[in-house]
Amino acid sequence: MATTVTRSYLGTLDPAAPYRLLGIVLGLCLLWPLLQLAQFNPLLLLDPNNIRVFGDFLIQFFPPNLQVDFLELVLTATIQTLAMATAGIALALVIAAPLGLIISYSLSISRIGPASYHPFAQSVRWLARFLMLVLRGIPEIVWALLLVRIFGLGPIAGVLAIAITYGGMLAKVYSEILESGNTLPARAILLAGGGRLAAFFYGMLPGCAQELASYTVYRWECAVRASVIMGFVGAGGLGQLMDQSMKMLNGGEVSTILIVFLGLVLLADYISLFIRKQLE
Amino acid sequence: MKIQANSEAIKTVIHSIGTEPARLYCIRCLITLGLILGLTVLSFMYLSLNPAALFTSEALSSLFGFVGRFFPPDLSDDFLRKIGAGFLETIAISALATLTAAVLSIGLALPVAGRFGLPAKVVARFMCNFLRSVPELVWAVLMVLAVGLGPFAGTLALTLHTTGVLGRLFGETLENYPPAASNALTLSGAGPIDAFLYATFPGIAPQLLSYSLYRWEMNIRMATILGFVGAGGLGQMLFYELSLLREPKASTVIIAMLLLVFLVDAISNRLRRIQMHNLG
Amino acid sequence: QNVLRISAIPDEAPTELQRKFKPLGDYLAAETGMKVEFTPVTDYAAVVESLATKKIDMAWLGGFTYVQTKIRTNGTALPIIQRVEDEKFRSVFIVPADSTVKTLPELKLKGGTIAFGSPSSTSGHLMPRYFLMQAGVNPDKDFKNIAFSGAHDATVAFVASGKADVGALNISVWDKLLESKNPNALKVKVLSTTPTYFDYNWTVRGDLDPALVKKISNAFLKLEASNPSYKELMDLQRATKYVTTKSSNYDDIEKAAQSAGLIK
Amino acid sequence: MDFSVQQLSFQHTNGVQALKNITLSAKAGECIAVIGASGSGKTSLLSILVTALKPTGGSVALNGKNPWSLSSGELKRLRSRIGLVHQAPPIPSRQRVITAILAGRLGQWPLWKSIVSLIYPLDIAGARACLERLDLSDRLFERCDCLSGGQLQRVGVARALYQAPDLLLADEPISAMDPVLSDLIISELMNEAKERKITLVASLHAVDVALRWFPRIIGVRNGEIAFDLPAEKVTQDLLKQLYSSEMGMLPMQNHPTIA
Amino acid sequence: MDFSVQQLSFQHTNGVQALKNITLSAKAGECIAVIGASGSGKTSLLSILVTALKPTGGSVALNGKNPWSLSSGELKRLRSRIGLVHQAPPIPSRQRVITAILAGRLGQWPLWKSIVSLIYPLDIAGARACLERLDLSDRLFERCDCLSGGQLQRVGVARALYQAPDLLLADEPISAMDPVLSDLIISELMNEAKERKITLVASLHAVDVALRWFPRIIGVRNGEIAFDLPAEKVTQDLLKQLYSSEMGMLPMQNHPTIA
Ligand SMILES: Nc1ncnc2c1ncn2[C@@H]1O[C@H](COP(=O)(O)OP(=O)(O)OP(=O)(O)O)[C@@H](O)[C@H]1O
Ligand SMILES: Nc1ncnc2c1ncn2[C@@H]1O[C@H](COP(=O)(O)OP(=O)(O)OP(=O)(O)O)[C@@H](O)[C@H]1O
Ligand SMILES: [Mg+2]
Ligand SMILES: [Mg+2]
Repeated sequence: MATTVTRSYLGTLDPAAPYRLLGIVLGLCLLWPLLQLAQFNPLLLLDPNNIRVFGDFLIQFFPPNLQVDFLELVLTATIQTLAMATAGIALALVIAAPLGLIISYSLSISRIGPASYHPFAQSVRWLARFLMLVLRGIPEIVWALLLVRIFGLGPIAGVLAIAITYGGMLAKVYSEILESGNTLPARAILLAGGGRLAAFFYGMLPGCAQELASYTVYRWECAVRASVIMGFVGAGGLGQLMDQSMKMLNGGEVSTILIVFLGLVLLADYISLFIRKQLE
Repeated sequence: MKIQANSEAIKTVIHSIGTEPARLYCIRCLITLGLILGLTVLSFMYLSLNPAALFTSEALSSLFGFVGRFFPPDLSDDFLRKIGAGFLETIAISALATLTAAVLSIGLALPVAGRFGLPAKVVARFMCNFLRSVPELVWAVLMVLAVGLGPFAGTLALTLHTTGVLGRLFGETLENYPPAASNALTLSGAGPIDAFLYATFPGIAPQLLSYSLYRWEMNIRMATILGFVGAGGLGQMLFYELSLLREPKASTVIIAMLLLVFLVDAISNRLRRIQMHNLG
Repeated sequence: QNVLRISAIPDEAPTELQRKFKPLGDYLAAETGMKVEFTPVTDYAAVVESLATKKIDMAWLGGFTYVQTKIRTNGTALPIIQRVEDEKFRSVFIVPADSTVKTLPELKLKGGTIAFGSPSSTSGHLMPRYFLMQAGVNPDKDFKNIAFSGAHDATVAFVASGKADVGALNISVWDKLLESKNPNALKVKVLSTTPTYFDYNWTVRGDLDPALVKKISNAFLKLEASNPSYKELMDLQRATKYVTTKSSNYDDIEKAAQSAGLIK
Repeated sequence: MDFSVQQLSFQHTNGVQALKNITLSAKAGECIAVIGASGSGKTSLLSILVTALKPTGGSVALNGKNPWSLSSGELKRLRSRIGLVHQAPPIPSRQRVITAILAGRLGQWPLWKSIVSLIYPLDIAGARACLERLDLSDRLFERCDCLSGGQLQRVGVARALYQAPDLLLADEPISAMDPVLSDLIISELMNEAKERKITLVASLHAVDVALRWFPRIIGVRNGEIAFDLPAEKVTQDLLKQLYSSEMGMLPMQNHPTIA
Repeated sequence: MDFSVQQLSFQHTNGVQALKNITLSAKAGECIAVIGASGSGKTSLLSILVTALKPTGGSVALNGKNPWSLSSGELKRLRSRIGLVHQAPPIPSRQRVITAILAGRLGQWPLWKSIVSLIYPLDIAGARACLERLDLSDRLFERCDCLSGGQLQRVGVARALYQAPDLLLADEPISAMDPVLSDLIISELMNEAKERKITLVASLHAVDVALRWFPRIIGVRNGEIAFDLPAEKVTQDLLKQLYSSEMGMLPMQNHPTIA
């Protein structure tokens, strides 16, 4: 008999079942107060009066505003937006790539073994984690106000605000992508004495490149839509235009900008597809 | 004779691959890389960015002056009580919105990844693109009109936008994941949903979880729209205090938000560790 | 220095900001001989920060924003000029056309939702809040929800759709909406109009060259709506004439902000 | 389930001709071993039978019907009756053993049952019975990344057994097993085939095992059928030819594996 | 490289005691085969030698030094001198064969070289030479997901050969190989060991191969060393005991694999 195995499951009951049941009950218990706090009431959606108001409002979106001077405004804003988003993401990558590589457990040499918990490696990792948390945890508006003091109103502050907040988010997501994939190839390289970067390039990148690219392109798309930050610092661009038109309830302008947004999102989708095909 | 035939076959194979495949392969990825780099440089040039301004002494002193005004945080009882309420409301709205969106997105991910054929893919993708190209603010206005001011409108607005985001991210994750395991099930007659649940989901679950939790963090910070719909929440409080230039109060809110983000990060780590490889 | 950097708070007709300030910018450029750079923003605080750190030279501020800027710059920022209309500015409270509320104090009993514009708006938040409190209504306690619609037009839309029970906005926007027969404006009625106060002004940073400041205020003072060559510019600014202003005009607003608890 | 392939050829997308000109058929209840050198096309052949690959030439018939002309519903039903033990177990490492085994029968289960089984496995007894046959029942609720190589391979076999297919294909099902276990696995596969009168096709590297257990042996070489004979007719010479080709050298004398 | 382990025990995080009380040592240049039933702990033992797992009890010494008390730089250097052929090749499926092989020497290369090699492989000749020894050189530029099971395993072996380590560990390096190829691979591994005077430890299921090639055989049973003898001293009885344990039955008579 196999003496190494101390547990034997002779019953026909799934040993995980009690935990799962507990989990489900606990989840439901948590859900109830949430629903109360959020005043959750889907029936409101069906209220005829609401539907009428809603419909009246939607009508204002037609037709889109196609006046030439407005379109010109939109066009320059689009170009500006694309440039700012690209620059912002490029800088964000500069922040995110090293941080992401540092904190990813799958590339951690000191965790092979189980874990000898090298104090230096551990503290660097904690530091990086904390830095990341601060970068993305402090709201954009605070970064924006801070940068305005240094650079004044305009695109530089906007681009940097994007770079900082997105850098923190990208780093987190990158590290999690690296941990979620198949980590065995990277581990094998670390075991053969390879360094962290070597293990990343040879062990993780082939499997994760597509996912990393997908997410980066998505983030770029977010930067295109980043109305909030850009507006705060007067960096202009589509997002700010949208904010303004919406607050003024100018339906025609809103729908024109929406169409441009949709176009850009489709473009991002295509770029993502293209890059992922290249990485196939 | 057979050996000869064999080496013939080998030769044709080598031929079909090309004489210098090592170079051939990478020209494509180099071109892509070059294109991306070029566009990035162009963006910087268009914006004429010069981040060097960051390091002038004047900039630094004004930076410290700004940061200094946030200390000490306002910890008066009255304000802390308000923060407490905002904390709960924020958690409720963001958690509920994220949860609903995540569930919907898992449903959307299959068609988005093309598991139900091309027409379904096109429709689902367009839906995701549309949902997320409409900014949160616009959804907020629409939802206010549909269900009235209050946290529920905020929840709905966040849900709609988040569904668009997660639907795309989940879908692409699904596409990027190696199909071997799910193909194996399809080959034994399982349907696309079965194959997803039993073969792909365990593999991508950490990634999906990571995306959902990251999105939760984002939703916690969605300041503008929550204020817009008349639902307090931390984001709105921060915006309010900053507008009134009351930095000590703002800094208390920031600390509360950081705590919340820290909490989410810790939960995320915990949940993911449970799922990960048990290799150490 | 040969660039004059100006900005404006996003209080009024922000979509039109760029278009609206173009003629004014050109005019100022011609008058001062400097290049004029205009940056619109969506956040009040950013304008204040920029003035305080000398990243912009001049800004169009609301009364309350000016008070905030004054405090932030230790009184160095200087209001120089304003429209005559700004000397006697008002806000209006609006309710849905079918509302039974007749006076401000009744709101206390009704609860419900109130819509303001932006939190740092003078006419869309500070002054209405102040006058509400004078009438014995504390918005923080007596309403279920406080919504910040972000702009005056949106406030009207909120009230018109019945999503807010009462709203407060700038009288000049209200007049404009009535004039243009805006469909939302037809669905609401005025509950009450506030007493007058000083509002918008052009403020320059404290260390701007006095000669330049003089040049700028002279340029404004020359503007007259009755002069056909300035008509378009003045219509866009919704001004008939500019007058000089001074810091002490805003002492009342500062007091109001203090008693409404918005500043210490 | 009987099958037959005619003039079958298959070319991978990178141009490698994995199979050429293969003609083969089997009746229901037959047990066949496929042997051949590495890269000779055993996996490709089994992939074609399991309808994972569509032939680029020639025809396949399963139960007399061309699977590639079936409607998708019929194809799905057909596939649920074909089981394959994959060469590398295609099991997500974070899955539990029980779930991995239950996955074998997804093609026969209604959707609700498969969803509920994710939360609470609905056929613990059935899965345990399969695992028991392979001497691994004590690992039923463990995660698959806690298993050794041979244990994981047995989970793969158990999944195919649990599927209870009419055509059971096994691609080197004993490559990670020790000799005793190898015999156990093969005997279980043969038992299954005999008891339920299903067709069994297994590709094997262990020639001795193939010869000892299987009545019919097919030798594949460079994508072609080198021989298709009853086990007792497979001679040392044939085997030498079968394996020599790729390396251009003869298998050594006295090779005990091919004893 | 010589190694020794004393009173070694290892417990996995889920509580399974994979190894207990193992004492073992080897001199530089020795060639050792580890045999044992599935789940007996062969992979665990090799993982400890390659410093992938840290013993939960007892001690390991590689070249006389405890790897777990080395500084991280020294440990990295030590690891670059130990090569492991993994039981399941840990190679990303989208990687090309050449890249997968070059990855063997990442521990010895400066960073710039590894990065440049991603774009243009800097040592095509070296990689090709390794692959040639395993009769697969024509697949050098192919992607790894275009390989058959046995071909992929050979890429794994080639990577370890390319690494040119001082201690070469091979975890069932021939499980997916046909008999002729098995002999080729093992002979190449032995050649490498002899020529460069390095230590070779291979875990094997094919007992006949182990006995034929390796001078020293270690039998592992339930995580303990059952015997550690020269090949000629390994008797049928010992083997029967070794493999019977897990299944509670004797290996069958006349088993040609254990001939
Ligand atoms: N996905 C693929 N794409 C391209 N070529 C492939 C693919 N899979 C296998 N091949 C090639 O097709 C030929 C036959 O492969 P197959 O996997 O059928 O061999 P096999 O007999 O199973 O070998 P092994 O015993 O090593 O598993 C091999 O030369 C292999 O390189
Ligand atoms: N990562 C792990 N976590 C928990 N338990 C494990 C893990 N890996 C292996 N085990 C258990 O440890 C024991 C020894 O496993 P090991 O992989 O060393 O066996 P092995 O001799 O290599 O078997 P095989 O011949 O099947 O590969 C087995 O019972 C196995 O289930
Ligand atoms: Mg194969
Ligand atoms: Mg093993």
